[in-house]
Amino acid sequence: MGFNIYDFSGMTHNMHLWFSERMSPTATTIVEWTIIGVSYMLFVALFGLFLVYAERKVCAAFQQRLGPTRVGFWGLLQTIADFIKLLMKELIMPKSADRFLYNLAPFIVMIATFLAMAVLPFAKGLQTLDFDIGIFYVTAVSSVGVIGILLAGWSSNNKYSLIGAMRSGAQILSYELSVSLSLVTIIILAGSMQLSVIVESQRDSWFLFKGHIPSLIAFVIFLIAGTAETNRGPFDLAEAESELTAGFHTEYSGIKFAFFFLAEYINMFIVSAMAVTVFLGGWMPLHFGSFESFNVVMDFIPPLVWFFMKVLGVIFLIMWFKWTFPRLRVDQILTLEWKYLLPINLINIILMSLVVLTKFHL
Amino acid sequence: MSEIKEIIMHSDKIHTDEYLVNMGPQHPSTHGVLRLLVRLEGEIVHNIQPHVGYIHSGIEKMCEAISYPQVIHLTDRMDYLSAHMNNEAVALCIENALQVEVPERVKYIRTIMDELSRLASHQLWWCVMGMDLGALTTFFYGLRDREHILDIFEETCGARMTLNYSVPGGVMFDIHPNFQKRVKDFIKEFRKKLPEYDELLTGNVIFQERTKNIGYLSLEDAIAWGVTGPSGRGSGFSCDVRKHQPYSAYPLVQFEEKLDTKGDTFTRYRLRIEEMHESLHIIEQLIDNIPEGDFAVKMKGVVKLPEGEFYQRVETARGEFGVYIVSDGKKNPYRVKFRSPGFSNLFALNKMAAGHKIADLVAIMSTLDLVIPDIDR
Amino acid sequence: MNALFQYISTVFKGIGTLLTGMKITGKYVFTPWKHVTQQYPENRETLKMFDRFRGEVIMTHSENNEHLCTGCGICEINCPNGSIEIISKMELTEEGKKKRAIDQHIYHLGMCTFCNLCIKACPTGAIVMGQNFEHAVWDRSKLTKVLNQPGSKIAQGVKE
Amino acid sequence: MTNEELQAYLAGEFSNAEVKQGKQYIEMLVRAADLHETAVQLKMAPVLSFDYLFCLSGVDYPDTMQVVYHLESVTHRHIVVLKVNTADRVDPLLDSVSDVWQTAKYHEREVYDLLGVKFNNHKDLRRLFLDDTWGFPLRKDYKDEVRIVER
Repeated sequence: MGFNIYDFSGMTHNMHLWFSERMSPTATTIVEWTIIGVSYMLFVALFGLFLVYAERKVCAAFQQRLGPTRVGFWGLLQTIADFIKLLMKELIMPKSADRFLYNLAPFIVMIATFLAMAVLPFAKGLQTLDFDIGIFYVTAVSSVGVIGILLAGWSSNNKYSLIGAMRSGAQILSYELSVSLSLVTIIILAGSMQLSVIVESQRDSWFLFKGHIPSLIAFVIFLIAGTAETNRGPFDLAEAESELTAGFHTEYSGIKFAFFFLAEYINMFIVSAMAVTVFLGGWMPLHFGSFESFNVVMDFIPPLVWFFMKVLGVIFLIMWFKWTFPRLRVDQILTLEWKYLLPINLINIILMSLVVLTKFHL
Repeated sequence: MSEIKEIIMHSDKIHTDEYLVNMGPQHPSTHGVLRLLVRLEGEIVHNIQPHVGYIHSGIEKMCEAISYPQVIHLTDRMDYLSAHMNNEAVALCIENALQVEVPERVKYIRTIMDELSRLASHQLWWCVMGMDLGALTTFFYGLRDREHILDIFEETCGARMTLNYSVPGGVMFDIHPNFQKRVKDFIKEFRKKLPEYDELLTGNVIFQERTKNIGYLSLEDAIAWGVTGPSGRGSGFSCDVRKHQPYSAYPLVQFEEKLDTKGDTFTRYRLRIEEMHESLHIIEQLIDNIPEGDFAVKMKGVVKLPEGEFYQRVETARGEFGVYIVSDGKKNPYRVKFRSPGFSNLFALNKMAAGHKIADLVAIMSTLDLVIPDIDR
Repeated sequence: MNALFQYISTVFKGIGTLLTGMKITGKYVFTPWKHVTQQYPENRETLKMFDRFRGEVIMTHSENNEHLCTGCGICEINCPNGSIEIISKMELTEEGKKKRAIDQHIYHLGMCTFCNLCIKACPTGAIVMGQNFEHAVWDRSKLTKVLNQPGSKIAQGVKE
Repeated sequence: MTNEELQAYLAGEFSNAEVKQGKQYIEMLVRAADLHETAVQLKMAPVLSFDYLFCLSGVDYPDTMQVVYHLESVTHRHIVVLKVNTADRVDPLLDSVSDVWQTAKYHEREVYDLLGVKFNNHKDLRRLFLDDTWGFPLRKDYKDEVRIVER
């Protein structure tokens, strides 16, 4: 079992062989699934907690504050303490809520999040599923989450929740379009929907630079629409706390609330990871055509570090949006999508096709 | 329940698409314990019924049992953001009744304090306005700058919000030796920070879209509903008491009454920002010229007003504040009535917000700048 | 064509204003050492309230355990919410005359609104405002205080 | 119009009313029956046009309830204080002016809530701050042994 921080495919292959030698094929599959499942759950829990901490620190810095400082060094244990508190809290259910749907909703949101994580390439060979329709799969499963939000809003038997859920439904259905179309722009450039292929073809230059202006526009649109997809930043109408107290999760408490909360942060990670994979070269290091020595130094940094550095950069950008802009109104959010993002996106696809047809990108 | 039945009975016909939402008494954007019974169709607001009284503390009844200097200290607790203006209103009313001429120095100090209170109140309003619209960072920038004013208050008056600084015949203490320097430092600092407010929020395209052409209030409605302060002036209602019935040192300073006729949320917002500039301008004119003299005239130990009725209007940060004192010659007032600006402003909300969306209702409520104890008293 | 031009300029103007806003917040996020937070229990040593700060009513005592209070009760009359109660006693002076003196100056901190009216009214300047602001206690009865120290006397030469 | 002219004009126009110069403003005491008509005239007459009601207060006098209307004209900038006494102190009744000045709608509700003055033709006369079981706290004979501590 060789361990290579630059290429994980050998390691995973050896692991598979090691299990196959000792067990029946069925048992191997089950063991491998378990390992993958546990590692994803650990990742989601730990990275989610880290993101919550990061958000609080970053938001504090934006607001000239210090953020959490009491629990642990620099408040590092703050989110863990919060999480323990949430675990111990009583689960309250409204009297006339729809019991089954009310309990189901947080799991649907969480499942959608886990499904989308399956295809993300963290590093070379560190990818659970490598579909040839990877991008299509991500856009498909990430919109399942809205069903959970709608269920939560409907089953809570609360008017604020219902308004929030309806807003969220309208919003995510429209912005799904922009996300997909901006990804289509890049699919035209890459010629494949398989995420590993997309990353591999950015070896010499990232698509953000390769595709000239069309891919820059697509990147901006993806960031806007992606922020909207995660119900964050200026698009947090579904839980607009000054209007709807807490929107769709008003009636949720304890660990069920934590599920929604965690899902929001992990969704932010997924959107950032998609942006990184598709536009910023995934785990590929930054290369400049002729600076050989520079490229060698960049190659020395492991791909996993590259990936997370880029992801955290994009997450910081998304946080920057949230802590600067006022919230949009529900009709404006649809105006922005249908009158601005969609037409620009369609023109952008034509531009990108022209770029590809004229081989301008090579 | 009976209220809901009543509303259904009052409406012209039963709308099956409509539903009622109770915004408050515990709701993040009602800024206290205000309850709005909102009739909605989808996202559209059809009718708003404000229900007040959740923090009614019977100040008017209490005033009938206490002496005049003690009445002043209770007014701190109504509109706690413009506490000094409320103090001053009662103090001026007593001085008028007793025909006491206060020294020039007192007038200057009071006017500077007024404008500082107005600035502090508008800063808090600005941060809350941003927060209601979802821009949470504004909250901390506003409070950061307000802290300087509160420090000035604390150094001179001993308290940060419930100042109780005006007393019949003058002010409670002379200004602190550091006062002038601190105020000048603050003005210098805040002149730099005010453009940031504009860049962060006013110019923002989302903010403009959210506020322009929303919550229109016509001039006729503003007058009929008695909407005063920047909210009324946004509709073109010239209602600045500082201009029309000047008191303290306002006759001596140059300032503009900011008026606009557009009457929408953005205009009300912009006027408040401009008022901050004006307030800085007023303070700048006065701060270097505070005349020497006593900070209070000697009053009798027990203040007794002559028999009769006295009324005093002042301009607080929210609008026109009035004190109506009926005296029967004893040491405590026979009847005190406070005309609070928030009370009149709140009930014009239905006029402005009907037909708009819930998000607009929140924005409109923010520009009315409500302080709930001011409404309930 | 004009409409198209307008459309494009709206988009760019909008993005421009958004970037202006991000510039302001960005300015602060990259200078995190300029934060305005005060870390309260840690800065207890350096935290000094202004000398006029109205924290609580205290009675000053000299080193001989003498105060200036004559027990006249003016502060009690001036207090708007009855937080001061004066319990006076009759004392024999050296000449053998009966004289009113303070027995207990009771101060209910829990009812006080820190309006400064008692201090302003006090004819001898016996009570002043203290700068202490950490008033939290576990038991509400602890908020009722006796301001004159046990065994204290009125200073010589203080007249009503 | 100067203050004296206004006083003379008001005295001439409203013969049933008692017009005098008060300590600060011109005061005008009208009979309860004339209240609504006077209010309409004060607002509608172009030379008067008292369109801004800035304060409406009720006062409990030993033998009567008085409701005081502070009026200002936005165009002419003159002020008049309109006063009206009710016939009965215990069960006072007046005409509503909420159709003349909209803001009176809620001010009258406040007066009703705290003093028990009922207003005819008021569309929505309910308690404002307190609930229905309370007495009228601003009346001088209001007793509340639990909440009011006499010193």
